[in-house]
Amino acid sequence: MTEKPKFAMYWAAACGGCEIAVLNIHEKILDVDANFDVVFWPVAMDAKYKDVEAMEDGSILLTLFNGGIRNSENEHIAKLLRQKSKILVAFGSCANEGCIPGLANFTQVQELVDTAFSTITTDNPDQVRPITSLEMPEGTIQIPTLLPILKTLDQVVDVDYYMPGCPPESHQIAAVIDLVIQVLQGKAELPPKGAVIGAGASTVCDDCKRTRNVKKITEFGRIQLKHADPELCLLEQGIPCNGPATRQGCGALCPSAGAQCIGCYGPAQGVIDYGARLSSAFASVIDSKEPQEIERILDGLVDPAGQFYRFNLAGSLLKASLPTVRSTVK
Amino acid sequence: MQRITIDPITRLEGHGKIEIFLNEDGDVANTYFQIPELRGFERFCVGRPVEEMPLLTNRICGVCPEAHHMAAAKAADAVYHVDPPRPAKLLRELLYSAFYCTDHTTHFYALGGPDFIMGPDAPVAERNILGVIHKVGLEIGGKVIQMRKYGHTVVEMIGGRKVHPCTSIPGGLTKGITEEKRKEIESMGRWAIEFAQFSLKAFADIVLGNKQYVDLILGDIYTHKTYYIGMVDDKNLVNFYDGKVSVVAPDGSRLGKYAPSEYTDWIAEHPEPWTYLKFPYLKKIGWKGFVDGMDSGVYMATPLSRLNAADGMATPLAQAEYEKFYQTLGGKPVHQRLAIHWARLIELLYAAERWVELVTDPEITSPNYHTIPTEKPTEGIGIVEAPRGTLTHHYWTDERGVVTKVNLIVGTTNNYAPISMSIKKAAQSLIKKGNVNEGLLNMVEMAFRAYDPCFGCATHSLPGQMPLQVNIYNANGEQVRVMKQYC
Amino acid sequence: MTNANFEPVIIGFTCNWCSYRAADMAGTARMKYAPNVRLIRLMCSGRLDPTFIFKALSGGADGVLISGCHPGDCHYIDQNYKALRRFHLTRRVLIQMGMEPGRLKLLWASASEGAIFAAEINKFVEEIRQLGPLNWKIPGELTDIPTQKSQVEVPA
Amino acid sequence: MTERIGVYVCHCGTNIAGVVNVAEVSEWAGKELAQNGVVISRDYKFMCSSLGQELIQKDIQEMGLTRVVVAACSPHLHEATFRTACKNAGLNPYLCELVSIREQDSWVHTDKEAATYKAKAIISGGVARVAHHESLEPLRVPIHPDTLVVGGGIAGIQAALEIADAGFHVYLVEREPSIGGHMAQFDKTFPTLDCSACILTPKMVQVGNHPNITLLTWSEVTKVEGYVGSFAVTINKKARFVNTDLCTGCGICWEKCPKKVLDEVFEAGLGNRKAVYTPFPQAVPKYPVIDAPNCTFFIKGTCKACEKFCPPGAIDFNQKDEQITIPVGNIILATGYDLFDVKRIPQYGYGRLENVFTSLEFERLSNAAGPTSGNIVLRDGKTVPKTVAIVHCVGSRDQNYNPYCSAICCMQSLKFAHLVHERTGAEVYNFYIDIRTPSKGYEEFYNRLLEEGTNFVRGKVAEVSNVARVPAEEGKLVIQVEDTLIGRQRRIPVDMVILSAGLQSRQDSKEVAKLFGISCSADNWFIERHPKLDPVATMTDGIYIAGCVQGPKDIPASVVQGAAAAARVLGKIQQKEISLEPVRASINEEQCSGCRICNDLCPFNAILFHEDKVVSEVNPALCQGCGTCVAACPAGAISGTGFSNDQILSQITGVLLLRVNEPGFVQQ
Repeated sequence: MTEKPKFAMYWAAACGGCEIAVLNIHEKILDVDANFDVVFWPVAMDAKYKDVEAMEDGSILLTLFNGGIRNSENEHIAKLLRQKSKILVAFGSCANEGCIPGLANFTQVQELVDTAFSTITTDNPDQVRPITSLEMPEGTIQIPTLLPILKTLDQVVDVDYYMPGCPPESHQIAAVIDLVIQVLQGKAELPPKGAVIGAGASTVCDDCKRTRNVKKITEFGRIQLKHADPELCLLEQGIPCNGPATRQGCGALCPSAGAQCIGCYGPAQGVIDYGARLSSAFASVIDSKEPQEIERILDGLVDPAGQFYRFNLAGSLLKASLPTVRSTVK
Repeated sequence: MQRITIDPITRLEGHGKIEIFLNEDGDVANTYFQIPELRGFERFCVGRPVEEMPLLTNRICGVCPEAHHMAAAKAADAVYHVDPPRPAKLLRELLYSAFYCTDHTTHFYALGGPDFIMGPDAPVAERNILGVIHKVGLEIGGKVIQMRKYGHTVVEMIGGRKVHPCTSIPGGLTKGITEEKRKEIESMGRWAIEFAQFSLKAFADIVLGNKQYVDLILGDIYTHKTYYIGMVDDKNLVNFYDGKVSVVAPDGSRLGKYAPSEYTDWIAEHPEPWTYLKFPYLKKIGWKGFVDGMDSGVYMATPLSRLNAADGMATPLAQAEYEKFYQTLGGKPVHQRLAIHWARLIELLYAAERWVELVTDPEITSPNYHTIPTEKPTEGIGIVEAPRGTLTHHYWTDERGVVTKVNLIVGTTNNYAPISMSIKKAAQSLIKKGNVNEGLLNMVEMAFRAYDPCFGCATHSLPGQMPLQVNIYNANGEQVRVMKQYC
Repeated sequence: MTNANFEPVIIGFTCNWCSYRAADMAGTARMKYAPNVRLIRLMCSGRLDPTFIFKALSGGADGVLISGCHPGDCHYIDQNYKALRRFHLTRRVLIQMGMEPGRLKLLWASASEGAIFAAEINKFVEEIRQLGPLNWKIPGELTDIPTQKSQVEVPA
Repeated sequence: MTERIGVYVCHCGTNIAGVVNVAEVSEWAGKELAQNGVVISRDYKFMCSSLGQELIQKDIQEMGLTRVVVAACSPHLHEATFRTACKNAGLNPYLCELVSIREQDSWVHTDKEAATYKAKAIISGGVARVAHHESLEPLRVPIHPDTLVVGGGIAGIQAALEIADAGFHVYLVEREPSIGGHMAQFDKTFPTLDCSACILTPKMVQVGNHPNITLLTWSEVTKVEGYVGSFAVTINKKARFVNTDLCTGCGICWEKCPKKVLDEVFEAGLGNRKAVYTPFPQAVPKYPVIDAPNCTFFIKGTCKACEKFCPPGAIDFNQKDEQITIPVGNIILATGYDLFDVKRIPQYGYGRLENVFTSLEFERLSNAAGPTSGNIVLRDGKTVPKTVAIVHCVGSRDQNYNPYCSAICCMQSLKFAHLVHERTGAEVYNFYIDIRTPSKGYEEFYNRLLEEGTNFVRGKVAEVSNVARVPAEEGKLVIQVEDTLIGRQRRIPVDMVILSAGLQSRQDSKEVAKLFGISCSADNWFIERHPKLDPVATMTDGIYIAGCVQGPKDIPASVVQGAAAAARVLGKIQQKEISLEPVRASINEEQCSGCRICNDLCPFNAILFHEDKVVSEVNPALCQGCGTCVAACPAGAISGTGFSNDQILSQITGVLLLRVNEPGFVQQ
């Protein structure tokens, strides 16, 4: 038979959950092995980097790229894989929108380091900080510099498809792999470039079994401070559930498990700024016309920016807090 | 002075980078094991509501999110001074035991195991899970997959999701389990016990049956006489979810046990300017640099540490293996790092037994899985045993329960110093006269792969692999050879 | 640049029925005000999507004005209250994002309040001038952010 | 960029060109905005002139423009003009965008450079926006020929008759037992002093007999569904306990009824009526109602005198309220006003000092058909006052009560003064702030009063008391007032005080507004679509307002509005179907997950939720295009034609184009 198409998976600034999610397709992983020549997959196998370099541009058919762009390293490899891959997929929340690590964009990078090196258990009288290029007796050793802000994959290279989720649900991954295999066998068409794959067009509410009524928020509550009604829409109970704005695809796992949706599947089809949308929705159904009362109700949302940009600060219009953005300009 | 860069170390979760400096004779002068990134969870978790910590810190590591979820949940309980009802604790530990089975399986068969099963100097391309499957046969592949599937199924049943569970909140859980789910979980648990026994047998056949490997394990290359810590229950038996942390000296004597609230009296972290990761050590002993022995505060927290730090296992089959383990390796404590692989399998068996124990508890299906906190939130500490070491989360909040300060000492971090030492020692004994090949390099990697280090966790940094590159320079600093290996 | 010769650019969202007509009225009455505001007409302040605000701020504006009918006078009955609610929440978000709250202004202006509209714009422009440029915009390509090259080089 | 955009910059003589460098702007747009699709950019003296329009049309046809941007005056002035121009040239009118560089630029700025710069910026915004415009077709909705008129006062009566006479059916709903409204309570009408009843009754009778009018008195609207052209209105017909098919209105029932009830409504508490009654003799319809709460039978279970004596046996104690639902195409609201409650001004003593009267009480007092048969006497019912004080602006033009002028009090007070004078020859004092007599014949009437020797004191009355300081004040009511013309405090003893109470909106006007989906002003008067150019329409298509419900006004003005509203309705009916602005919201079913955030946001009830499909849907005919739901939908499933996200977001980018390209931008 002719040479199998090449498959690659790479993690940049990721937690590894995406890899686990892929491993969690279980037997399907053997289909991948059967249909693809896995040339490159750090977590699961060894491979020669020089081989990847040596490959012709575009010789990798499919690359699943997960993780955000935290340092020059990530950025460099993103560019390399873009060059080598026919189809580059932003895989998982980090690559799509920055995910939880993107919350770092609320603060300047130096603060991150300072905090870590001055915790209660850190014995650091000399205020030691990591130095990116250090002269040791044996020679100079270096560590990469962190970028001022965490970036999403498409802020660095051109992306063909987006696959959201933290991590993408395994059944969605399996479906996408099936699709690609079908395409290889000429049984299916690839979606248009730029499409979101492995997810639906609507929102988590679509899969949420809870009963929903007209919304009127008189109070925002905290999930641990009440026994929430398991049958009723959490938002109607004042629990800030991100389901209404979050793309369908997970099957409403968290709400069905009694927890509020925290928005890991990112914005729904055609939404430009997830946080703006969600805050607009929440605010619109606040049941008051009095500024003071509105403020009182909003006091119940103890961390609005975190609530609305938990997963996609890096991918939002504002990208990062003002001081952080300004720190990028020198 | 020659220099070798191993960048990154492969088949561990996250980053790692090794600088090896050779002297004029081409022998190893020094090594630096660097963690090139830092994510700053301690900073950006500030300002978030404490009930989100189990969801946010999940994302420190997607390989062991359950560990962070649990530590965070326990810390959040403490912040609210609320004690979850027994059923909630049972459910959390049940989830956690199932997770342990999955995680230890993954490591043994996909990450650490290949070194043994394929042999340390086997061709790079074969030293991976697929290689293992090809060698041991599809049957084992199927079993490994089955084990991981079962583990994640239970995690999803209780935790709501396979990866990054979401159900733990201050005071307990957002949901319980039904009787039919319980039955499913029980049958899976019983299968897990068989699988654990099967794995121990495989280890016995492939590794213990192979003199070369046994020598490798018992050999001095991979031996350090350090302190060991691990969580134990009130009978001083290994427990992953709750209890006190037992600290054992290189000579096997117990230095003491500390409760979560006391961790700052016991643990401190030493910074070095050439890495983003800090080096924890025993405060009472003090930081003496990268040395072992009674006077050095360097300690290890791994499956082996837990076994060393405890008086035994809480379940019968595991207890039997526990005894066999120390008989074979010549009594407690065991200092040989490669024994961690074996210890891990014993823990796998314990976790499986514990799984069945918990799922058959009459209270497990009780609807009483959440206590509403009534106290004013202040400060709290949560400790669990992550597969890769003792995991400590410490939060301070304002009166609304919004986080104002965070401290995290994560599984692998505990082992940063010993890993560095192992690397140096391995390098010193394996690299002579500037003679380096991939097999040797891999044996250097084996030194730390045994710890199953997860630098995703460790650095709370944004992990992600970097190319492994070995640069060899001659005494004049001219590059005479470049070896690059990806991941 | 110093604030003195800094000319802020402000995006103003107006409701078709009140504030936009107030602007028209200011015009017909030849009232003079600062040329720094660019008005964008919406049918109602209730149409105001915070996305527009963030788009403006991240797109180079130094401040954003939201204006609509007085409470109770909305031509769509009470949609301006929805704008009010969004304003309060959006302001909280922006403050958390480190922005000076003064850069977001809510102004109720009826069709007859051209003078008030003009005066408020002048006031706002001065306030923004004092605050200086916002610069909530990452210059050029994100990839242009200068970073130290890591030691792992890929031979070309 | 596939669009071919034409930019047309207007000089408006020197109005724009005087401040904005029009040539430079148009040249800039042609060059700099070429990459945004601009293929031609022109400037012209008067774009709105026929020549200017031809210029645009020529380009559309010859250059195949697909979008047009006109930079000129406010869209509120000439948007229609240029849209029509495009339409005539074969371009969909909604593909034209107006940029206001006059009202919002040249007229308000003096710095030519800055004004020119701003013009460029906002034109660039317009260009960016128009590229995302879509061709729109107005919505066609059929009009049901029937009309609902709510309120049987003079405004409602006028409106109903106009429409009925034009040959279309009208439902006239009145909550009282009879139509007629306040006007029926008056004796004379200013300034002509013709008898109110004499001019009103014939119209009432006309209504009562009109084949095209269904008169529903003692009824109230309880529910309004649907939209312009096809409303479904539910009306509650309160139980009358009189079978109107049998009743002849002979009046024997109320003669025989033993139960006297104080008439708070029509007689303003000055007279009595029976428990079964018609408010007044000329009531239309002629059928009485039984006032159940006061009827002995309903209280004690015995009596039935009325039933016993009723010749046709029309009394029916078992009658129940009846709900009917009628289809109508248009609705006219003429629900009138309430009188200001003078008790709210305690220092004027009403209720405490018995000879202090309200204007309405005086109307009844002076009415030949009233409780005193038109004799103006004190509360004792016999004493004729020798001096009478009439206080203007009671509760009006007063920050503590109603800031506005009630429009009718001056003339009403003058009328009172005249009647007192004529009937009693008493000395009359009018206390006023300003005399306002703006309509035809009003000023003349004022002069007539002056000649009659009425005393006019310019000053706001401080207090009405019965505490005498000098013998002359004994047993009198004393008016304490600062006469601002002579600048002195004065105390004037009188026998009778008439408080000319102001007008206010009905106390339930808010609920009524919500019921019909229209809006109220701060004073709860219903808001017209435009205060000058569209005074009887509302923001809700198909709903019109007439009379005092829109604000205080006198009878002629109310009649005018009644007729005007009728004319508007007739116009609609004649069109058979109407076209609605296609600026509407719509929900993409694929993307909607039925979270129901939007459901309660629409004041026009245009959003309905389908339980079965679990999606929400916008009814385009009900939607007014405010876009609130578009902005609120967290799923981005709702889009608004005419003001889409794409259009607004690209307009933002457009206006910021220059800012971003500024040298030195993003410098700290």
